[in-house]
Amino acid sequence: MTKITLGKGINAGLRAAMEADPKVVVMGEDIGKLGGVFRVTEGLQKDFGEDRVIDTPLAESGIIGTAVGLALRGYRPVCEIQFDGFVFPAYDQIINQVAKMHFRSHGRIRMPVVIRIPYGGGIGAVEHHSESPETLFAHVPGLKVVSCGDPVDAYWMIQQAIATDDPVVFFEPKRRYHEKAELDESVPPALPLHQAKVVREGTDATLLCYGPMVKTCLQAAEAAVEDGRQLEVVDLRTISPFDLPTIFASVKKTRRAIVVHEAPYTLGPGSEIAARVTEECFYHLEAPVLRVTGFDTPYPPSRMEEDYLPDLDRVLDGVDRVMGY
Amino acid sequence: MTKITLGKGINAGLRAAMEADPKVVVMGEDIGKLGGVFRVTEGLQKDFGEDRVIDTPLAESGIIGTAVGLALRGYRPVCEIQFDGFVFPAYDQIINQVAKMHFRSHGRIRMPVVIRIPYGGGIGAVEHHSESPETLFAHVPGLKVVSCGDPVDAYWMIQQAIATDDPVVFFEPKRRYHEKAELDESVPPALPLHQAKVVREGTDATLLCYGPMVKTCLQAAEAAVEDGRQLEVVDLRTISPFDLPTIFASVKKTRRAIVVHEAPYTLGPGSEIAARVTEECFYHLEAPVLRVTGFDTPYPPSRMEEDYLPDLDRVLDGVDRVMGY
Amino acid sequence: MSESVPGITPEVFAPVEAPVSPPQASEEVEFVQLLTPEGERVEHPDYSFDLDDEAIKGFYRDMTLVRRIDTEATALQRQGELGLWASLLGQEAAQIGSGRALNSKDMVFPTYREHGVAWCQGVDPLRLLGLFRGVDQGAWDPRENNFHLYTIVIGAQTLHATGYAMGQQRDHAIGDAENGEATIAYFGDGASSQGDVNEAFIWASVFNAPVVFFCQNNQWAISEPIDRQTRIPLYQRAAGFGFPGVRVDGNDVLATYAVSQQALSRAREGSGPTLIEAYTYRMGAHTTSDDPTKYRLSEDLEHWKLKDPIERVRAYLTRTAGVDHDFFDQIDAEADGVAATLRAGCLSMPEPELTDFFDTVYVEQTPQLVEQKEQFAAYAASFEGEVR
Amino acid sequence: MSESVPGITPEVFAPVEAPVSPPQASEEVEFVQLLTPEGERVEHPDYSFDLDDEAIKGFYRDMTLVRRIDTEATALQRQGELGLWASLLGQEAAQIGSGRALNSKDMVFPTYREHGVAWCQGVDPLRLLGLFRGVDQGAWDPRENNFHLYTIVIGAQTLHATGYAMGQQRDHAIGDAENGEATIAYFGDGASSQGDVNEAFIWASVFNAPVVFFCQNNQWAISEPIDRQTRIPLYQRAAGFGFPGVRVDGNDVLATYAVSQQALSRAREGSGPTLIEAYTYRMGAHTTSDDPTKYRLSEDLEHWKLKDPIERVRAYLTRTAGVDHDFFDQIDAEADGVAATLRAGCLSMPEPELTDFFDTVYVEQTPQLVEQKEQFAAYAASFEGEVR
Ligand SMILES: Cc1ncc(C[n+]2csc(CCOP(=O)(O)OP(=O)(O)O)c2C)c(N)n1
Ligand SMILES: Cc1ncc(C[n+]2csc(CCOP(=O)(O)OP(=O)(O)O)c2C)c(N)n1
Ligand SMILES: [Mg+2]
Ligand SMILES: [Mg+2]
Repeated sequence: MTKITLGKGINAGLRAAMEADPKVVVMGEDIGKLGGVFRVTEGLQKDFGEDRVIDTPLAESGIIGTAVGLALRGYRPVCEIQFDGFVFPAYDQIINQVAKMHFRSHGRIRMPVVIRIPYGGGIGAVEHHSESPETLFAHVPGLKVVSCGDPVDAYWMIQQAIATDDPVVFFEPKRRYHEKAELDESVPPALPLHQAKVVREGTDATLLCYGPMVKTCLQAAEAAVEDGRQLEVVDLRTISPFDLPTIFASVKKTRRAIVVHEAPYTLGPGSEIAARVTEECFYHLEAPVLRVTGFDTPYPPSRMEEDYLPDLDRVLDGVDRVMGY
Repeated sequence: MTKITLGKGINAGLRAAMEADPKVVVMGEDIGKLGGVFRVTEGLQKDFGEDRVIDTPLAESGIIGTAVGLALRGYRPVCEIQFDGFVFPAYDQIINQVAKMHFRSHGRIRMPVVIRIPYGGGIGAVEHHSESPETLFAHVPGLKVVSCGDPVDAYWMIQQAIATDDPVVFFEPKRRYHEKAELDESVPPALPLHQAKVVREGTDATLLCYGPMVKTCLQAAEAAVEDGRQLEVVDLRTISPFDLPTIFASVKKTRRAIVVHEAPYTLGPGSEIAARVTEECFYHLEAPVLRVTGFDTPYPPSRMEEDYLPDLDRVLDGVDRVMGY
Repeated sequence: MSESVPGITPEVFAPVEAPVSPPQASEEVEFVQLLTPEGERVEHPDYSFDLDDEAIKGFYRDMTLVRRIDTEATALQRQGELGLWASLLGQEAAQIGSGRALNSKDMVFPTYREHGVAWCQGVDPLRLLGLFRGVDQGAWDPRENNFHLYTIVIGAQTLHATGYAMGQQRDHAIGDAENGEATIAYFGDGASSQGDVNEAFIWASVFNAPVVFFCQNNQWAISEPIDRQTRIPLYQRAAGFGFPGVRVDGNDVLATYAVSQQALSRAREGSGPTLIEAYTYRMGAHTTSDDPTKYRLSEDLEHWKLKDPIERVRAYLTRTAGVDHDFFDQIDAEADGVAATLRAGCLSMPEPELTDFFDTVYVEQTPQLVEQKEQFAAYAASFEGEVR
Repeated sequence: MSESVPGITPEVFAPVEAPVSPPQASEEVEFVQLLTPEGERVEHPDYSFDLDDEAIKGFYRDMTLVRRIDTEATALQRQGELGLWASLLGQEAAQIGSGRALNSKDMVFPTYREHGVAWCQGVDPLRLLGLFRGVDQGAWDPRENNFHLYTIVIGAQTLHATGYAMGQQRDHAIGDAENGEATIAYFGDGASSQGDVNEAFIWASVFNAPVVFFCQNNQWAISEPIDRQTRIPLYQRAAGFGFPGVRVDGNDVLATYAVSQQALSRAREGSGPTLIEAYTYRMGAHTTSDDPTKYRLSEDLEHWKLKDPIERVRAYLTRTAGVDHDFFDQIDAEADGVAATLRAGCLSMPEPELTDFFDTVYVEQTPQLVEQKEQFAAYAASFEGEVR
């Protein structure tokens, strides 16, 4: 058992993956000596060399485009995008190449590329450093999209993402990098990569969340007890594909659901979940699926992010609304 | 009254906008002498000169990035992206610059940029030439997204898009470029840009569609009469923002709705519409909002596109399902 | 370059210091040439052609066959058997010269027009048609032929090539000119404007990757002439990134072979990237959907016809190498055979089924796609027997 | 460049023909210099400084004040008043020299570090702080100061600048070196690798746009040294695109002025783009969040301290121009005043309200955002009086 943070969990997971498979290479801006701006790759270049931990020129399309070539050569590149807002210069390579190569080749080519993106707000940063663009990947066939909500998942999920032969966009909740937990590396991961987990059981309504919002929702569920409400909290973990059976089972039980994410409301992941849950649980629902999310504005200057981001109170307000039907 | 095609409608609309305002410039690949690969800009360079109808180097990020600069200088650039699948090299400039400039400047700067994208399938083309990426723009705060479904709308909507001071992504249903209609330029446009229109009245269920699917849904509604069903067809016209009042009014009347689009299912525009309609019309709905859409695969080789794309039969199949609740 | 922004009064454009006018087809262009349009061998101080006449006969055969394949594919498109075709007409020497300079371990990243290079790599021409017929998106195995799938998004493959070359470095697969491996990336003059291509130059240079950038400057990017992309010769771009660039007569198969050979050797040895600009001309339309009469003069075409890549080799073989009619007749007969096989193969290509395409989105299939596939299959089955 | 891919056995990397090692700080670097680190005036065949000592005193004042502003902002960050600060320390000469070469109608597109250029354009330094404090994203009007908003996405502004310059062409606003307009785009050495920057070079060259690309090569892109971006001097990049490039001593304000002046004149006259590489050094951390001890040696810093841009002007003014202590004391006092005003302004910046930010997403507001705004306002009001 070791005490790790979420950031260190990913670091340890990367290290384990690199030790297990010499074809795993890590690439990105400032990931070498500096260990990345969040220190997630700290120590890796020292131990695995500049050949496997590659400080790249400053160009995201180049990072992903060369990763495609390395993957075609049999490597398993793990690319770091420094912040959420800087993935877009690479978007064409991700959407048109990484996502489609397996399909284009009718299954002959595999693209085991992991794209790590520290995402979300709450760290007081300037523009482009606090965004939640997961819809822009989850809508795209050919990509898988996941996000870890706690340090133990961070450790295992990054390894599972690297091990899969499909491309995975791996969203890291940057403001949770310092969350701590106990990790026992000898216990195999409890769940496969694309399965959601019920992190708190409840009966009155289900909070569906992932990444940075898992902690927020757990706190909200704790607080709701005072109001006599037992909320179930589901950490989705996988955004593409969604683990629908787990979601449906919980909602059929509680008959009410709220999706919570930092991403903007319109066409955020919550829209798909709401639509699916409604279709599948139409006769079970006591209320429409509600959403507590970021607003449909660009991410605001950081002095306002507390108001922009869903927090305990906004979640509880959503619970009030959903219970009001 | 003149008979025009949808493609000629846009051409005429561009011409009218350029005549009305010398600050309107048109830019893109092959739009000059060739008149664009779909001839939508035919004749414009001859009449307005190479200064206002600019054949650009072959680089989409450059097209949008320089359009931003031209807009900052007081111009109103209309950019042509040759095909849907080629917009992604420009995605960063669209998402991070075009969409956010007004917000970033707290309203001081305006970005009257129109991005024209011929989109959708059905023309037997090779990869990247048949996609429907509207979600990837409609999810982004700061952009407006529209699509025209008939020649008369094509003529007016392009002018309205150019006239607005917000950036507009203008999706042109390429397989409908040759659809014909009568246009009377002297009659002002019936609707503002961001309003949906009921193109066929009905009572049993509402088909919500836009762009290339308007014609398909109208045909389906016609065919449904044989089954004794009166379908209402709403041409959304605007995808961001949605015209929710028109949508809600129709669904509250018919109590059943199907969203039809070519874009993939998961997180397609239909997901948001389904979620909103459910929330607003919860007690009116006889059935969940269903979706008839492209599948969650990359666009397939064209010999299969007839099966991939929603057609009359798939829409009617959806109608059967929604009536079955 | 006042012509580039007409409508702006010319006097505000003083002449710039850097050279501006792209070379005109009618002017003499500086490039490496080893065989003149008239079929005469010439020498070049830095590049020599060291193969014998048998090899040249081989090149003749290659060029003739790929041109025949190309013609047949165009015909198939006209007859509705293909949705589209991108012709290589006029670019045979650029493709065969560079393609034949490849070793068996070198890797190729093509655009959508490299039918000649595909031929050199042993890709069955029939396999090229699927993409254009709309039944697949490239039905060859890139690993079998060391020939990657066609890439339609302009320039994207140059980064793939560079990454692949970085993989060759990491595999210690470079070392000497014979046994080392190299990667070659093809792209067009238009592509040179894409950010990706320039990033590939940077990557290749910074990591000294074993990659050859082979630009076929066929003077046109659909309707846009080369001066929309650059105001100086394209090969000079490389110098700005710190690696060598060279312009070769792209219609001279001996020269494209020699220049490619040298660049590939440099790469295999570990001396890093080279940019080759093969100066050529797109004799046909951009694709079968295009109408070049809208934007270019027929005189240009006539001018370039005199520089035909195949004719000059035939002239050389006839006049200098003493090759007789039999040889040419035999190749023509072979070409007819190849074309007939191609046509027959095209006509008998199996029709694809959408249901087969749900399983190759992911390696590890998702429950959602299984469901969509099943629903679609059930739906399609409900029409069985009916004509939809 | 075997050092760039360590771990690969060196013998597979034969030396490349093109130059490989980027100049080291300790080596002598070729550039335009008009004032040595010791404060001595030197002449250059192509560039001359034609202003008098009063102007040099002005530059001294500018540099001193912006350094003081920078120091104060760093202090404010340390005290929690700013979330972040990107220091210009060491780059004052590059920014003031180029900034003072601008005419009133020239337009500037900065990155996030051009506080010195902002100063030259008359932007109130307090306005720069909002972005870093997290209350706004740049609270100046770009049109008032001809100084665009800071752009954080690396390189994106170079295309904006080029488009703006194309607008200047279309407005017939170029013509002669005095009355014509030009645009200047600032960017870093790291940015030179972005596709956008290279596309901007292509656009500017093809359209001969009146834009000056001003690259502050401060040797670092966060933790990455310049050899991660290029293996030859950056200014040479321009030649590959067909326009002039020049490297200037970025710590020499006379030289950066003279070189910028000439490039801007060329642009204003209609002679097209120039790339200027101002060879300088980032004396501080990348931003206040950065820890440079992780990746660079303190010796380097010591070496560069000897080339300080302000010290050499002070030496010149004292030794050659006979400026006495009073002048320097007066500037120091002025700097303290500017700093105090800045600090006071920062501390009294109004706290922004999220409700004000729903109305500037669009010019024509959407019903959805009105609804979200109203809901949020009602929700926020429900906490009135409570401490959330
Ligand atoms: C990113 C992107 N933008 C636009 C297109 C459409 N398009 C296809 S080919 C072409 C011209 C390419 O010219 P060039 O690079 O010179 O190659 P050539 O066709 O002449 O061989 C264009 C604009 C595309 N395929 N990809
Ligand atoms: C597209 C993009 N990728 C990554 C970043 C993160 N980032 C901010 S500054 C920087 C380094 C920039 O280096 P350089 O261009 O040399 O400018 P300098 O900071 O040295 O002035 C990086 C990688 C960014 N802002 N934008
Ligand atoms: Mg070309
Ligand atoms: Mg730098």
